[in-house]
Amino acid sequence: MQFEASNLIPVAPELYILGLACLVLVIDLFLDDEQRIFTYALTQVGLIFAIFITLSVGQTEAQIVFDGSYIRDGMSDVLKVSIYVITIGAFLYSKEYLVEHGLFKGEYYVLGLFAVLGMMVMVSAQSFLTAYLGLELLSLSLYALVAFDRDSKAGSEAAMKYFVLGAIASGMLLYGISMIYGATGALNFTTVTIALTETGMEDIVLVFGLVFVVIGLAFKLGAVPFHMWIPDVYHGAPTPVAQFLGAAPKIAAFALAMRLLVDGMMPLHSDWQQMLIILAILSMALGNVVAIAQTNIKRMLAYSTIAHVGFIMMGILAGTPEGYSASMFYTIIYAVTSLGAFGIIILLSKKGFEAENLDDYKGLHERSPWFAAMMMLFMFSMAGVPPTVGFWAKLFVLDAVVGVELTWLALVGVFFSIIGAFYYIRIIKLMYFDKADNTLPVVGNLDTRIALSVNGVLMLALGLFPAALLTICVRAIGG
Amino acid sequence: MIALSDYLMLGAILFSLSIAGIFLNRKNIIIILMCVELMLLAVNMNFIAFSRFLDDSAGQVFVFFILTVAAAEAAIGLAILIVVFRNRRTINVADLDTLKG
Amino acid sequence: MTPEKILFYVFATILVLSATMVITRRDPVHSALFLVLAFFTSAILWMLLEAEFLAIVLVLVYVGAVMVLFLFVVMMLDTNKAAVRAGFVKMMPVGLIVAGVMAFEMFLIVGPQYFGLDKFAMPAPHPADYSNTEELGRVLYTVYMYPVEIAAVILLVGIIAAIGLTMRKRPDNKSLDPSEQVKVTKGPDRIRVVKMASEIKQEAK
Amino acid sequence: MTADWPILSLTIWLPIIGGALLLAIGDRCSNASRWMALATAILTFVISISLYCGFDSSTAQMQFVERAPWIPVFNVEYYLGVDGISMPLIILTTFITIFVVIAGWEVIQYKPAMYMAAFLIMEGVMVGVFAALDAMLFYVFWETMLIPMFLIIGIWGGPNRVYATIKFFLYTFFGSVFMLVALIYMYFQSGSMEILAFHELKLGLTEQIFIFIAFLLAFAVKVPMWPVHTWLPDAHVEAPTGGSVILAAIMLKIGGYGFLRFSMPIAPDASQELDWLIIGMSLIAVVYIGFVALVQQDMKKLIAYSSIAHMGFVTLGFFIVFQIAANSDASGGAILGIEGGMVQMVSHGFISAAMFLCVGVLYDRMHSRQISDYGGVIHTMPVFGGFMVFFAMANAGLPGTSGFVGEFMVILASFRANFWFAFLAATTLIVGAAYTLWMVKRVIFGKVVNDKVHSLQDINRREFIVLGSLAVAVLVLGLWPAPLIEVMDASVVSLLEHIKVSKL
Repeated sequence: MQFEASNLIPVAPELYILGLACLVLVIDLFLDDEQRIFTYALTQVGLIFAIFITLSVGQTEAQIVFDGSYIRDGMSDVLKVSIYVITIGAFLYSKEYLVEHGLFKGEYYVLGLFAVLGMMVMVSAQSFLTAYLGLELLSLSLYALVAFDRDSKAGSEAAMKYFVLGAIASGMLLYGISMIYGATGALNFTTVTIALTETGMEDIVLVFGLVFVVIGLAFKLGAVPFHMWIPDVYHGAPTPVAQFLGAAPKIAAFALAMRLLVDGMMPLHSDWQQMLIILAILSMALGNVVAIAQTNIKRMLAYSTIAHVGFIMMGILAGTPEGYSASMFYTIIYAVTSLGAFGIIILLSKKGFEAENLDDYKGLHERSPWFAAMMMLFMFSMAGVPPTVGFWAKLFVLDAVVGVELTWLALVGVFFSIIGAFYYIRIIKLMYFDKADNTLPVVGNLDTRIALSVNGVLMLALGLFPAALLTICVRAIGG
Repeated sequence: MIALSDYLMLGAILFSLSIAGIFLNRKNIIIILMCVELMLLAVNMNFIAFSRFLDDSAGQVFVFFILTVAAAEAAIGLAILIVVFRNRRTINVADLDTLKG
Repeated sequence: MTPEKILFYVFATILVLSATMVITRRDPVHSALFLVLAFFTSAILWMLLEAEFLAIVLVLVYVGAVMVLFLFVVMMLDTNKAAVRAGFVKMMPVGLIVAGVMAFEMFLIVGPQYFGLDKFAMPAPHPADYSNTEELGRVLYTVYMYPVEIAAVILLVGIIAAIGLTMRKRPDNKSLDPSEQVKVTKGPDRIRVVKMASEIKQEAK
Repeated sequence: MTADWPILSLTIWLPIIGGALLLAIGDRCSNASRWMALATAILTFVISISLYCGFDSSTAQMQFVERAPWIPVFNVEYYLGVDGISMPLIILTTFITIFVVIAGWEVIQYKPAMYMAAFLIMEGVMVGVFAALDAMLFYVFWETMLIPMFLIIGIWGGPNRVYATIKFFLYTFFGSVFMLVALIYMYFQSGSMEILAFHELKLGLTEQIFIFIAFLLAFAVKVPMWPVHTWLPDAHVEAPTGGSVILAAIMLKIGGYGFLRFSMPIAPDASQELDWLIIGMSLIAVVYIGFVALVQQDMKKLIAYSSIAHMGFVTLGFFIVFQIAANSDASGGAILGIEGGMVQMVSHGFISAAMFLCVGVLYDRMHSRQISDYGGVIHTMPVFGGFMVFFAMANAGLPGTSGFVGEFMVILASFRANFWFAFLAATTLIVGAAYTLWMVKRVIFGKVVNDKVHSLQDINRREFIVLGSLAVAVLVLGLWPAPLIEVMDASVVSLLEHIKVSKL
């Protein structure tokens, strides 16, 4: 291969984020604790700038560079921009919390930026190798972030569980990849797809490899029965980390599933469709049912994530462009919603007090009508009640599923979302119908309050005008 | 002649042993981490065998990267283990029960 | 039985046995040492597959660095062996059944039916002047340039994370800081010049 | 002039925006917020009146149509329009809302601005349900309606409000999501989300039956039909007076409207096949629930059960047409059935609202809904007693009141189908008279039972205006129902023509 400088243009966003992370790393060394705010500001400004870079290198047609390791297409552009936006939001919410809990350190932002880089690599992966490396870059950064509060027993324990299960999942994924490689002789998705259509290889070997790949993916997505780590990690990790972890990596996990299953192994669609159907039903069932029993809101949101993952998989398994764009829409909306829900937890948590029990939300309406209303919007959006945007997300996925003659699956999906509605409206019940245990006013920094307000109003605004974002998703997939 | 299937079966045995090890040593994180290394070894065995029999260097390159990542992973895993130990003075999984819900 | 085949079976047996020991030993140190043995035998098997470079890397990187790190941690963290063994016997049947079933199913797939010599013939050995290292090196820095860069970032993250998680300034640290020592100036840091009268007058009696 | 203005959009969005403004102002100046709510409600009513004035009753076409693309990728449009079936219901909604606002004037002291805002938003959303001609738009309004009602019952309701409101929410949510799947399914069959396109859609009998059952789940819960009615008594008892009024007067009608707009025209053959089911459930509601009402000790519960029985008439009137069509070709009876159901819906809107307001008047003074706590109210509250007796008569179907017209038309239609249906339906006139009048007797007449009743104040001017206006409405509709029947005639005839044609 001849080196061409023009190859670097599509990867400009990755190069930029890498440079930014290194810059933040080095500059942070020279700052005192009082000047740490500068690290934060640099990270945020840098991420905003990344949006423009990504948009400016974006084109309509897909570009594959580095001998088929890297792809830049509509989907990768949209997903990268949403990853930046969600990361900016997560950093915005987390600042106050980190300062109060003595966690306001440069490494937080450095690791966060490396996680973003890992997600970008996943989003743009065009071979099993890059997909794996991006996944590991993301996972390693996240393991460290979960253990970031070094003096927290729960945090380190969660990190340990996350690490062990994550490593096992990587092993499974790799074993699957090795079988696919053996059967097709290639690592690069384009070649693999060609080989899969032409190969005379026995189908069972491919399915065997596929099983391991899907198990690995299910681990990373957090689908039942490979979900054990999610509640513990959400519960144990520092709240801002749980917030970040629950939002942005979902987008990357969606991208990984798309790249591996759709770009890489579309000829095996009927096989992985069966597997995803089982995983999706189990996830929706277990996630929604077990969430009802939770008394800790972080664990409840963890189980709700599992249920939402089931819905995301329903869109992918449809195997049509409508399904992919519906899933993409769903993932982005879910990420934004869960960002806001965790934002409320962060807002209410103060030094030495985590607002993580459901009872802490009693009478929030009395203490702060505005933020109670925001939380209500997040909850209704997660439950999929119009006019919030969560409804459209569910609708488009259901639509895609009905479109491939799986109406029964759509019925299963709506059935479990009714069960899900129960625990979401329980939060609303606590906030609005119960008396507050304490009547302290809710205080928070101006930036957190503005971010939360924008986030909440977005639920409603996107619910009334979902067309723009949906069109973007449809174009990203189709174009 | 040694057939490809011989290597693959060897890999399969190693993989199964590592899974069994994870099951058996659920209480001991250090051994679980070693089992993960064993699992990666099984994967590497597969890749190298395929690479040889397909006469394609991509498999070996993949192994190279797996080794690199595994090194970084081991570093982070052991660092987390030390953090856990500092906080709780134990790495016995049965004692890690803060997170129950 | 060709010599190759004998080599393969001997080392494969050692590999499987040492892997078994890894998961059944009571003492983590023993497990780690058996893992080292497993890596060594694997390296030899990889030699048989003409992957010399990786065989060496496995010994250097894995045995030389990673396993040493493991041993380090095992020694550092004094674990209660009895406690960590609890449940081992209880889990034994389950573990064996899972592993047995899994291995059996995997054999059905990866066995000679699909991957026998009739399906994949042994390729001709490489010529004597063939260099596996050169071959890998050439593609690593051309075709796989992008993954190499990512791998570098992953290692960087490993460093940052490991340092960030474990390094801490102890308040009771008694170590010396040479840079501080060098910085001392002759003036007020080291000696204090006390002005005093040259002679103390004797009180006249 | 009327053609130029987007009247439907105004009717929908004016109260919603007014409600949002009220929320923004909050309770800093609660009196101003009350006046603002009232002004918004009256203005909305005035605007909606122009729907009636500009309505062309000679055609079954959709009128006041507004169309704009909403989600182009998905063919979802912002598509509004009314015909003779939906227009009266819209005016009923805007009319009743005014009284709900007035009824909550003094009683609601806890966060009045939010209370008023919830009702105004609710009003806009309900009008949206009636006006939507795009299935997705309909569904969005339909579900959104749950949110304000959920909060109204939960925040301002009685002691057991949390249980009642969650039950209400989950029941209705459960019913409606299956309708959503049916809508999506039809979208794939027709490629469009227009309700009118669904009407023309050719569907096989099995498909129709599945779709019909999906719709039935949604609408039967809303109406509510036996056996999925159990949420209603709970919700009514716990809801504040305004909530009960809206629930009984309008939300129940949305279920009936759904049958006319969706189930019957989209799945006529399935409706034909399954009409025995609906008729059976309606008759059980009419007869059995009537007896259940008889034994109630709680006034609100009694009226709630009476609502279920009266709504049974509505569904009976709608589905009897398939029996009539089977018996003879005369469409006269069929028209009578549907129009009777419609008149019953509007009339029940007035009467149930008035009955709940009456109970509200008593409850505000005595803080009890138990019949046994009352007696001899007429001695201390003569004017109120008069109103209560009048509305009770109307509820029992006294000729001359609106309650009589609808029931009479439905019973007449039933005779064309089957004597026994008519007989069973007619028994309700007796049972209905029994439970309503018995309640009135115990509450209003007799001796003054206790000191509390003795010290009651008669209704004030505000309450008089509310009850008086409703009484006029009940009388006018009872004596001269022609205007209402005229506007819906063309639409009902066209609906009947449509459902007679098999889609198979």
